[in-house]
Amino acid sequence: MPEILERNIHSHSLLHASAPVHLPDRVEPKRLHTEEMVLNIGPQHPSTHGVLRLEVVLDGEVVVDVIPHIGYLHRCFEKHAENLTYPQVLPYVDRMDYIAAMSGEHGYVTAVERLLYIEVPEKVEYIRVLFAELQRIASHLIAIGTFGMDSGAFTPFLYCFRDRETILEMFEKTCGARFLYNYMWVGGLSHDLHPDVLPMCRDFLKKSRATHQEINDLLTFNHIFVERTAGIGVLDREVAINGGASGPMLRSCGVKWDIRKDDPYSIYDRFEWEVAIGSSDRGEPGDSFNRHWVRMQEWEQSLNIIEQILEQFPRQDATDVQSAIPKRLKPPEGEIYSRTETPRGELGYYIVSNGDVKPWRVKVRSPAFSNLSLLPLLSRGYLVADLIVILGSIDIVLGEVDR
Amino acid sequence: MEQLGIIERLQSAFGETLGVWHASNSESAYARRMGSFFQVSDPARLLELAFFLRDEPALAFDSLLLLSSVDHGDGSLSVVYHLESTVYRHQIVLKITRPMAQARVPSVTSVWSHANWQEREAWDMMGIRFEGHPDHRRILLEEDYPGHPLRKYFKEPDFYHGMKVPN
Amino acid sequence: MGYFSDITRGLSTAVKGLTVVIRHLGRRKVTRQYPEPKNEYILPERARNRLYVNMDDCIGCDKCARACPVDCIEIETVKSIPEEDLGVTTRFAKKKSLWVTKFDIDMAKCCYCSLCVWPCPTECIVMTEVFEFSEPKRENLIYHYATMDAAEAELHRQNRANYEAQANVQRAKQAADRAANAPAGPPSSTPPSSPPPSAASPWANKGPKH
Amino acid sequence: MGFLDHMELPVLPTDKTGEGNVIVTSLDTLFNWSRLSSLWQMSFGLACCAIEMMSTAAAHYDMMRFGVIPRPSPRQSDVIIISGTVTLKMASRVKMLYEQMADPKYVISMGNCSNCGGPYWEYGYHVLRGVDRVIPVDVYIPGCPPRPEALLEGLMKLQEKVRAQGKDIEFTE
Repeated sequence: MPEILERNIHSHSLLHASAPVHLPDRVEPKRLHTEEMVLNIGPQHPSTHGVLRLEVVLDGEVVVDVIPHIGYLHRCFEKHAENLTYPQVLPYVDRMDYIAAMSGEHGYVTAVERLLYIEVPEKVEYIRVLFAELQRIASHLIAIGTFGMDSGAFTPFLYCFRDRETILEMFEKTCGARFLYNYMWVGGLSHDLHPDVLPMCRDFLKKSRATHQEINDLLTFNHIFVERTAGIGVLDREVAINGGASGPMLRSCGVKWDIRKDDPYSIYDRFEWEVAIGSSDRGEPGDSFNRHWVRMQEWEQSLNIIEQILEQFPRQDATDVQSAIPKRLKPPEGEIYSRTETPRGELGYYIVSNGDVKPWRVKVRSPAFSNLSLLPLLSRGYLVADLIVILGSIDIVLGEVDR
Repeated sequence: MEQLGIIERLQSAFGETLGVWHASNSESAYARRMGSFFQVSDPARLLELAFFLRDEPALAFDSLLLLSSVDHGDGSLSVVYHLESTVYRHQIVLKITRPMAQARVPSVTSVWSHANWQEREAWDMMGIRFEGHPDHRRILLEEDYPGHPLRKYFKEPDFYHGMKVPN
Repeated sequence: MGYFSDITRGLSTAVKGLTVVIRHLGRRKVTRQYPEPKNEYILPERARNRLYVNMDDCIGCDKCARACPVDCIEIETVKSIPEEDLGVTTRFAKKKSLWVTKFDIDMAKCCYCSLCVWPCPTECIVMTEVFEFSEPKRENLIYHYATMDAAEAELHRQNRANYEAQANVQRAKQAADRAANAPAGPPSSTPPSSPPPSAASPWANKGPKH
Repeated sequence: MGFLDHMELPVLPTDKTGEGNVIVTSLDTLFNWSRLSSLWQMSFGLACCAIEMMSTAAAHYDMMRFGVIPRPSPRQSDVIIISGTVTLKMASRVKMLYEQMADPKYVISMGNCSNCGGPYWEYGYHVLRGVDRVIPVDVYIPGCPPRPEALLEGLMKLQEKVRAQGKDIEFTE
């Protein structure tokens, strides 16, 4: 490593643990002394996925350090949660992780149900898991599409959004809203499944498998794309666990860790599927390509789960989906940390109740926040263009980072 | 390892005065596992305890799930640590309570680097100082924002940088 | 990887991707020509867009305003006097007893969560299919649903005030009569005063014990 | 012929009553027409509504049919769509971006958060209650988030407003 680079990294080191520096082979060792430069990216920048500001310290073209500045979308979720009753918090939960609103709702209602110890009807659980998995696909579609756009491919973006519309149509048929649903309520659902949804779902399964193959042909195995992403932004397994990475970010390092399998909630233990992890077929575990590849595999696994749901779905069950909703939501005094797996990783709710109708404290462990905090570690020593790819591969949602 | 076993282990290593175990009396097993917590009495020993929890081979708490802060409304603040071992798949919750005037706890960033941003957020939102934090700044709000908004008696400013804030 | 094999692989995968794009040429178009054939895409029957209040049915119970997480519904009511007949709600033949003098919904605050729709006892607040209502002025987004104007509202308020004043006078007279009729007896039980302020709940202002 | 049918050619004023200059009025009409047909949008997303804006730009709704092309720089754009919650930290940046745009410039406030703080108006200590406290807004689109069709409708309303500008016609509705 060039001397000056080492010094800079040391002086700018944000994290206490000594940061591993990966220098790709193609960066020539520098012999010429250049001034280091501070470059500001964002908060308005097409590739920051929202309102994120990055303060990048550059040495020529090489990233010496990245200081992310967040909070441009801090919408005070935790303050709102303290001032509203348990059911009223739900619309705000939607707006937190707005790309995967159903998954966020699933996490919140699971947490409150665990606090209250409510048993939900089986049919409700099936619909919830079905919608959570559809939402996972929809969210991954956005992640894949925008990641393609960050690395220079525009067409996958259009194809991904086209497929996402089909999913949104199913949601809209069922609950009336396109994007932010307020569908899963504590103890039940707001509406029963629309009769059209199950046939649409079966249709979608077929089409989505075809699209999966198309995106693979178009993007994943494209040599240019692989060259652009493989070996870029490598994350160590130990660093990932220590730094709080979760979801595809952690699994891409080769860690088989999925809350749906390891700390099962809802009815995920009834389905058979594989936890997707990163491999060294292309690139190495923990790099940008593997993060994308894990998302592609999870898409397929979600389709598998949906297929099993369609087989097992209790069609004859005429249970009212609102039957288990408590008239007055008043949990006993106590606290709980409940976690679920959203498309971005482990979404945890730490709810402290004082026996009132309003929660005393709701603290969210947002996966995107934890994943983004690893960005400086990931991008030191790479080029600026790689920084954009690394940021795209993390798949952040600023609403969830800032809450 | 069972949670009570972990506590026994801690108390045999650090003495009985380390803290008190508060068990949740909920019906569900999940709430008992994730709702019970260990109240650490002396914040000065937290760092030592954290290193022990991480490095002891039988415990191996290698992952900090969440670092949160609670304002109890009676002039005291708590910091809550949710820990998990990805090796043994067991969890434990630690809690430290401090009066608001002395809201200082040692930083655990050197143990789990995940704590870096979480502690900055706790400082930003709740006004808890973390001694020994490498980058002790606000994270979500601007540096000149008045007060720590998640405290229960926070009042939002009328004007901020010339913009009228309340409705 | 060698220089030439790199090129070959790049070209072959690019061609593979291009065939996908070319295959799309023959497919059905998905673009909805929004303003022209408006019925091309029909909104689902459960569509949740602009709120509508059927004031004929509204009984002014304030349940929707309390359910709203955003507090975008403002309702003011005046109690009717016994001589007034407000009619019944069409749906459940429920007798109305409150004049709704103000029913404002600020559509610019609403979060379209439909939490207000569920508790309504007469199903008079509904979410409609209308979504095209952008405005050049923000004030226009506050919808006033109350059917009466300010003068009428004031009239009802006056009526109620008069009625209550009369009732008070009557009650005072009755009490005086009773006092006059039974002067020797033990002091009649005092009218039930408001219950003593209950001891503040331990959690009224405090978090859970740690 | 599809293309010519959809082109909205400027209609020259036919009544020569002597009021107003015929040439200047027609020039105004021409300018307005060209402005409204190529409203280049600043691709600038803030929150949830930005995803709906992306959906509008994608295949199903195809915003480019209206001449709206996303530009990444404020210098090249005519309309800024404030799509999402404007926080106190972001407000100064939004104002700066607006000031960097070249005249004539238009502002569409998309979604309730930028209309008046939306769901966050009550307890949101870090939310600006309405982007109109910082920059002037031409069209308010309600919705949380608005459907893509609602955004297109707001765009068309803005086009109507542009068409009416510089004339005696009062822009109503």
